[in-house]
Amino acid sequence: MERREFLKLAGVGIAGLLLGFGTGYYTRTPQLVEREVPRRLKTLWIYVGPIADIGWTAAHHEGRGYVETRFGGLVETKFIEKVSEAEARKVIESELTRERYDAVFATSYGFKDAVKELARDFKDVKFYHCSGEFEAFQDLPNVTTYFAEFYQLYYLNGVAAGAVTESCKVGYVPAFLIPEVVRHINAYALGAVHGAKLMGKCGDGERLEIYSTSPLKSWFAPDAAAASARHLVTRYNVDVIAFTEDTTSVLDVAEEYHTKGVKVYSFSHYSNMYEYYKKIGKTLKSHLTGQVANWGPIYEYLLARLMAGVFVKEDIWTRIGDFTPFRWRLPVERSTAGQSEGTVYLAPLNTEVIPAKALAEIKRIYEDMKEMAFEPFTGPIRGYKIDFDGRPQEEPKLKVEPGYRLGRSELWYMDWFYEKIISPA
Amino acid sequence: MNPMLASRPSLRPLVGVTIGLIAGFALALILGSISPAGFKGMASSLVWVYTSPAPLIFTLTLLGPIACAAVGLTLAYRARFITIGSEGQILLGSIVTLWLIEYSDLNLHPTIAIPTSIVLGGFAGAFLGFVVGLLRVYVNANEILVSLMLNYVILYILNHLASGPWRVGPFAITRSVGEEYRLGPLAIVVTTVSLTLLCWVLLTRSKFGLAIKVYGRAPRVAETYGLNSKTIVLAVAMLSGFTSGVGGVLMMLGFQHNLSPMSVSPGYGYMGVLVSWLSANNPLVALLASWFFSSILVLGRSLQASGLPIGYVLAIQSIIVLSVMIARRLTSR
Amino acid sequence: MNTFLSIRDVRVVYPGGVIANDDVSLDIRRGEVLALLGENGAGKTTLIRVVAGLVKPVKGELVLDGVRFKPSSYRDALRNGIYMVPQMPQFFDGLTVLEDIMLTLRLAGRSINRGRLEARIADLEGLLGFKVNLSSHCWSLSIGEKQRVELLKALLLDSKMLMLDEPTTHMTPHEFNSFKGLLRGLAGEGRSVVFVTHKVYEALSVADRVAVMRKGRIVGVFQAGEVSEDILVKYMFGENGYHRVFTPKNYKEPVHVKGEPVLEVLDLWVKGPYGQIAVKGVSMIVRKGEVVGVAGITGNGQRELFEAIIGLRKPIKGRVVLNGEDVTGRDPAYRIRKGVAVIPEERVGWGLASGLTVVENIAFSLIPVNSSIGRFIVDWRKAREVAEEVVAMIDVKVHDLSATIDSLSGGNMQRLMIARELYKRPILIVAMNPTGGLDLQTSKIVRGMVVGSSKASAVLVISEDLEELLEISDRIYVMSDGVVKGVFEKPFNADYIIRAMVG
Amino acid sequence: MVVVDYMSIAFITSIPIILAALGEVLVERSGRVNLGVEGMMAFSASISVAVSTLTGSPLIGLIAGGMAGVILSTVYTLTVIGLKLDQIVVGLIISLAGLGLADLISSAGYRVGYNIPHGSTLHNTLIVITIVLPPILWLILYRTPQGVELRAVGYDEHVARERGLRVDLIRAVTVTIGGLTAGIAGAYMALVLYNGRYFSGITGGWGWLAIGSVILGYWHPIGVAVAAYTIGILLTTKPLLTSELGLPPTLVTITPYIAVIIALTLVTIISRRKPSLIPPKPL
Repeated sequence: MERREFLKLAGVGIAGLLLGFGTGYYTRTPQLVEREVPRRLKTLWIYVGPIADIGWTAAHHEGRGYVETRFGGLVETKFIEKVSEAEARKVIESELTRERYDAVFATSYGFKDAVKELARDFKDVKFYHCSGEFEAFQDLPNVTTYFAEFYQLYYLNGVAAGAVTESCKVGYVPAFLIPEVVRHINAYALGAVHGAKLMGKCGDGERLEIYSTSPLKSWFAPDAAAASARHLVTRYNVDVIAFTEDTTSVLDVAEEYHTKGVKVYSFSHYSNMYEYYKKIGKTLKSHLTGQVANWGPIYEYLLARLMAGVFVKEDIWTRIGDFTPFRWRLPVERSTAGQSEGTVYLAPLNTEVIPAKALAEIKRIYEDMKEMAFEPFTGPIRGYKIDFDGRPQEEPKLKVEPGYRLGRSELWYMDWFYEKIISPA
Repeated sequence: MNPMLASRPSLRPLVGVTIGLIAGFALALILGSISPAGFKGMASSLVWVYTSPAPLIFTLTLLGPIACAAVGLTLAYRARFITIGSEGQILLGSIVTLWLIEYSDLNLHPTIAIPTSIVLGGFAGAFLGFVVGLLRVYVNANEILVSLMLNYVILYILNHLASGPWRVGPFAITRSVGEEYRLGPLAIVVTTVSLTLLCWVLLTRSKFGLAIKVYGRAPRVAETYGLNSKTIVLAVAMLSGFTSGVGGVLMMLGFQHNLSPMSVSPGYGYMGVLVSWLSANNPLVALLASWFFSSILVLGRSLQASGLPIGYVLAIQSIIVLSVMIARRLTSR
Repeated sequence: MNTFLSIRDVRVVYPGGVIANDDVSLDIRRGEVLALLGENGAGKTTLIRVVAGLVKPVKGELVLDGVRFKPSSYRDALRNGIYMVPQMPQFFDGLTVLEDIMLTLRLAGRSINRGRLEARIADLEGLLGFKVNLSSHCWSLSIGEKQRVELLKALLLDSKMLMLDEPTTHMTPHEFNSFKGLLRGLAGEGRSVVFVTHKVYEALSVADRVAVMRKGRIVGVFQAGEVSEDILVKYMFGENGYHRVFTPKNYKEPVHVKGEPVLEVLDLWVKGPYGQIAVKGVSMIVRKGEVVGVAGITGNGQRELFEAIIGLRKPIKGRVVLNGEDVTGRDPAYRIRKGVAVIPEERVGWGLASGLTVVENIAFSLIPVNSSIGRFIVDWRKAREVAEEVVAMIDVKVHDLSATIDSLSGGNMQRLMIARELYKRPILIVAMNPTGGLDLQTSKIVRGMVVGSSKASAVLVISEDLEELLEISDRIYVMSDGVVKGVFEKPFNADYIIRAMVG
Repeated sequence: MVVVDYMSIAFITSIPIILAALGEVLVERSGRVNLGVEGMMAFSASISVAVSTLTGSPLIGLIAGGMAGVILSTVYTLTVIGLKLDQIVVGLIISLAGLGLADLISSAGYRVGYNIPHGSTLHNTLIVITIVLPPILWLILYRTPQGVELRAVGYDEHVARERGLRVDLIRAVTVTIGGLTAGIAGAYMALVLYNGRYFSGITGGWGWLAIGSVILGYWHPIGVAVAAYTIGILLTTKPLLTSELGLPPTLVTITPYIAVIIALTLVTIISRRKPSLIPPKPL
């Protein structure tokens, strides 16, 4: 009885649906006839988050838009957002069987397995995996990896923070304490000490303390990030806060303190949040500088090669200076620090707050970094091992030998905190 | 109620048909006009989803968690035990499966590991259901809110495991279950159909099913004639938990393979709840409706490529259930 | 002369076809106390509910002060100065007494400020001679207190007509006396008071006029001074065979020599739903082969007794012994397995599950008792056969066994339910108001079924319908205020029984 | 001083939970439960951002947000109170549909709007409203005839109908007010807490916590406000609890949810022990 009723209703509803599409189909004005182009690449971006996150996914989405404008009609780009890592494989697979794509950009580490399996099934599709280990795809000729790395920029943020802090206390709000974030925190802390020392503050950096809160355990947790930022200010009197979280939450908190007359500073993360607020008529006072990624040049590079029929397995791990037209060190007065260039660059520097001496130093290091003449992780660095909640697991000891510069795998699997970091705060 | 409708029963089917047609028509127009793909894109996506092999396989894969949750819930809802804890139970089922296969050091052979994990995942879900049922039976705590809160608790525990003790590699992600443990769409369908049949037999053929129906319709009748209400509630709580837990196992072995904070479900458990209502708590219809809902999800994923946000899938599914319920109310009685 | 409200040809038919009021006409005058006298089910309550706007008559009209009056709700009646106090006054458990009073005032369209209200209540309390704790919660009031609050509300509203449904059930004789004075006082102020009762002497001692109802009709209206108790009783219960002996005697438990005891209830004390003690030390015996009746006015602990016997309610003291086995601590399932058949008061929702089919409704009841329909899996073919047998037992046409139970008429449902219980071949049948809400024809059939079953089982019938009990019982226990007031053996003396019921 | 700072931070943060919970108190006091709070909040957050973008005025955005809540609550009114559909089903449907529709609106490009700055007059007004609302609701519920009527409906629908109370009208009103407060709560989250931004998942389960705090506060406006505030404290002092007490962060995160479960179990025990605290019968 009920089943029959349901089937009847469902049938009728579907009939209505078809009728609707039929009517709509015929009453709609015909689409523009598409112009024939010589070689039109079909590309697909898979995002793990929503394109509206102003963080990771938004940055990739902008990179996709960059490619579209650069190549005109030559590249057709599509994207699917909010693809859970669990469904990724099936989502991509059914999309690939539906239309013939030339390239797929999988923009989350968790898509690794999906990419591996799909690369085997779709040999003529090129897969680009963002943030995956190059070695993991060694046996797959149609997969390569790319990533934009921030630790250098975090060091520069640290320098700004150390130079600006009045309380000799700076803070960090991490999303997870995974190696990527850990090395960012360490770089930030090392930079802060550098900045304080430069300005002769906080006992030449000796008294400077870096507070890292317990991890939010989500890339997207604006409420928890805000709570952590407020906690740092309230409990420890921290006045500069860096963060890893995919919203503007922490920066908003800093700005909120500014409106109340408490000078707290924060940074841009992934996108130029200063510019972003300026577009809606708001000039941030709390914005010091920050780390910005532009994935566009990487995508442009990869697709341009693909268009020419070139696919090379290469591990792209971009740092300052990569994908810039002029890679040489510039003199401080002509430094491009704070301007948009390449794939990773500093967000606009707050020249009103950062002392001129520190500004010059930031620019100098920035320029040095272009040629890898300056590396944040150069020994001696003392530190202590931490667990996933940031709890110390040992007494601080020498982690980087004097003069030694950490290499890729040491950076890739970093699991210790610089000794001046207080964790969990 | 319009007295005219009540007095002339012959009008009812007509009303139903009209409502159905108008709703479907409106839905199509709305979808077509908001979608950047336009009517053409929508129509072709619709055809594609139901005719091509890849989306069909995708649909059948997603069927696992949705249908398993839904068929178990039909039993619970028949007994007026309104749990919405399937979401958490699915997650727990998947967590337990991953533990058994990758983190338990048992190194079971797939032929043992897969059935074991189905049982274990089912029991994990049943355990959650048991907690909710126990609180309902003995302290009369409202099962809706308790189960909902537990969903969040399980979600945070999952995030903790994925980013903490179970993390491997440089990102917040766990180990993946090996190829040999994974289930194809056939195995998922077989498990789902057997669970559905089990629930159906239980509901329509067994004494217990009869007791459930009696208790759900008239609790006092059940108590007076010696059908123990506590047992009934606890049993449906555990049964619905069990099937949802199995849904979690199918999710883990069918397509998820590992845990990460970015692999949280788009609400399979909640879809199960919607499906169960849509089906008027009939397991067989629920299976059919689950397939319908998972196909909408696949359709939604495909339409995303043309710029429609995925959030609308849940909105459309909810609106479908609401309109069917309204139509049912207007056409019956 | 000075008619306040006149009821003209009011006819009320309840769903299921029972005629509760059969063309009733009655005038209620200003400044009088009118007693509405009749036994249970005579239609008294229905009549005053019609006046209060709670029941819509199918026919007839009300005339209030010469104007046609059609109350669409309780609120309407209130606003026209009519106040009804139900037998079980309905309060909102969570509100305080003052809040509940305010709510009623608001419904009547009066707005009064809190301070003035409290002062006014204090005045009235002096007048009425009792005090009410305004800040206590309604759930904590006893029924007596609730009635007082209702009275208070009526006075606060300055109602022109007050209708009281069985107000004296929970009063001591002393309380009754002061209450009587109060009612007379109200009438003296020019108000009309309608006093619903089944107690003849109360009617005579309070009222100016007595209207007697029987089976939905007004069978006589008398001036209180011009009529004797005898006549009123005769009118109340009809003429068939009752005679009047009004000499109270000590009742002794008669010695039984029949079959062995199946049910023994020993000094049972049970709490009611409001926390009051509803059953106070009841003892009774039901033997194999006999029909035992429990008579009493509704709300004197019968329902709690019933629930305690079938196991739905835990007694606070005492024992229930079934076939020699103490089952006091056992749940209904156990008792049913031991051979108890239950025929509850309400068919739908307590005896039968609406929305399920006839077959299902028969099959579920057999689950705990026997496995003839299958051990775990129901053999629906067998279940259908059983259902057919059950249906055959009652000689009822049930067209479609797979149709839902709701498609049956009330009488057929009742017969089906009883047949289902008898099919189990129980050792004890416990029935409550088995003919409630049924027409005469069906009642007769149902009684026949109950009596017929006593050949093999012991039968306990708890009923409001004394006539029915007189007809079918071998022995009658009379309950009043939770106590067994008397035990009667055949041949019955109806007057003693009535005396015990109302006394 | 530090304590005061934490308290005020927690208060600013918990305003949406308090507001949504206060609306839900009225709904539950009148004997219904609207499980759509989460969806109404998300929907109104999205609408408020879109409208503030279009009009350039956060105030109009806030009002539009409130109206968005009212619109969804009207669905509830029509289906649950009008058509007598199951309130649980409809509530959940509103929750799920609201979340989806919110994303749909933001996908049209309305992700950034104008914010209500902390400390602005509008913000201060909202703070004052949140502070005075619980006592006002308490006065309304316990001291006015309308409030008594509302509670009476919640205690016993049957008796209320018998006595001639306009049960459906009262419920329609409370559900609409509940929609309004949930709408303002959602708009507050977007316009104040997140600086005029909408992103999917913005409500993060706070709507459910609001429903939970109604029980935690035992259906008393002041109690509920305190409960919602306590949940706000738990949400904002999570870092403090982990650093000072060394608690695992996950444990602190799940505490509010566990608290609601415990509260649910205590309700029965309390009402059994102290019958003067009879809860309404919304479920």
